[in-house]
Amino acid sequence: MRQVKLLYFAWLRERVGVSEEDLMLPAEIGSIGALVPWLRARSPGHAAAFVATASLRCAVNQDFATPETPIAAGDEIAFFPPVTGG
Amino acid sequence: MRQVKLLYFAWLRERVGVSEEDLMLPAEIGSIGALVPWLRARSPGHAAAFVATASLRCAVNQDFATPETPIAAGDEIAFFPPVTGG
Amino acid sequence: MSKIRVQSTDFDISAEFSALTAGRADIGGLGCFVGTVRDSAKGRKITAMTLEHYPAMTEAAMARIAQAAEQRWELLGCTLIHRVGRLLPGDNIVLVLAASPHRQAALDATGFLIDWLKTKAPFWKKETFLDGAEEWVAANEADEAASSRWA
Amino acid sequence: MSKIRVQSTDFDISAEFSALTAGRADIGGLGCFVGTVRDSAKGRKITAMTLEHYPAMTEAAMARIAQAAEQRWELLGCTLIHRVGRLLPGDNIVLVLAASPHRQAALDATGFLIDWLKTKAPFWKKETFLDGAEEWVAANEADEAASSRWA
Repeated sequence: MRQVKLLYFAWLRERVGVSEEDLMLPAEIGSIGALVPWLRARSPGHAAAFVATASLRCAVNQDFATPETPIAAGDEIAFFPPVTGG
Repeated sequence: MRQVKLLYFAWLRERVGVSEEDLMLPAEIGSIGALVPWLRARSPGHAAAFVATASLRCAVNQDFATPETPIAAGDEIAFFPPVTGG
Repeated sequence: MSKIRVQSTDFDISAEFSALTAGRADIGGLGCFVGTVRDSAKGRKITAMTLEHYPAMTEAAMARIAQAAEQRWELLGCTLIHRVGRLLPGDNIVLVLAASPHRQAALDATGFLIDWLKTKAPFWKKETFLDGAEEWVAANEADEAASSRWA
Repeated sequence: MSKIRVQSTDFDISAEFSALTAGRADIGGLGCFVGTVRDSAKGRKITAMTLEHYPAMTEAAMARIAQAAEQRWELLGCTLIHRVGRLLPGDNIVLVLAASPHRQAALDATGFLIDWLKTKAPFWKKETFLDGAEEWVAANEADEAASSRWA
């Protein structure tokens, strides 16, 4: 088990219902690609937030991540929609 | 004979020695291309100003002109080097 | 040489020009872009625009992209200011300034930086419409394409 | 919708932004370019820059090019201010502002207008060097090429 911090922004945050949560991940959740279906099963809010993976973006420790990005204890993992600044 | 106003700018003005002059053109000087050699013969200053036609630009009545541009009585004809604004 | 700010307050364009150019005479050109809140989107009236961001990521990412621009073009400095929070139509959202000895470098760097802010910086806009409805702005494919020109 | 000025006095960048945007909320982006006097050219120190122009031609030509830009891009207004007379290193020379609902149009129009001012507007620069020598600036082939991109 490894503890990580999850952050949610924009409509992902609104659907999950919280802006952040500290979670203990089972050992088999080793990458972002494995984390997403695991998160989806946590609550109806999570399921609604993670419904459309095509419009999902992720950063691990403030750097953009891909499904292959590995997860380590203490990571800050943020999920958000495509950015719309500027 | 037609009267026209000649204007000179930048180093053309400095070489000719005046910023403008009113001239009577002989009937055979019908275009800018014919005017340049005629001007060159007017004075050593004119000859020095019109030495390098590749770096000469001309406007007739405030519009860019070419050697083929015809000349009419009352025209304002300006000669200057390539522009360097901005 | 870059100045990076994320702030809820407005910025003063002249003050930012002055700060970038103060005491120096080696600049030939300054490129600038200011993004502002439009009062309509897709034919609907907007009454407010709310900007959210990811604070831990934003300024670090903005500093990195400013550095990338300074390596790519001959820049003498650049300024990136992005506002967050609730804004009204006509309000400034974002300021990009790029100073260079050369006009084209200043203009190209300005375009690069605003394209990057639009497509890579972790900001999200929510529009409030006249009837009170709120909608998160969808990412613009044209913006993504503009950014990929710089890849 | 365009504001054209040739003047010996400096311009106030914020005031020009405000004048262009005052009372309207349909602008999404403002592109801006400011050209300034550099203190050196080809490795030699410059102490002053003197700008001459052809008054009867300048403002009419600037108004025409602003109109051309407004036909080519979706502009909500533009401002062109060019200074003449004797300027010092660090002084502002030229200001271009272009306002549009869209970022790319604002940036493209700004680039178009400054390229045009550099290559087609009847202004001439003379540089004064540290030793008192004065030389007219030669036209830059790169500038001519930049302008031809818009042909």
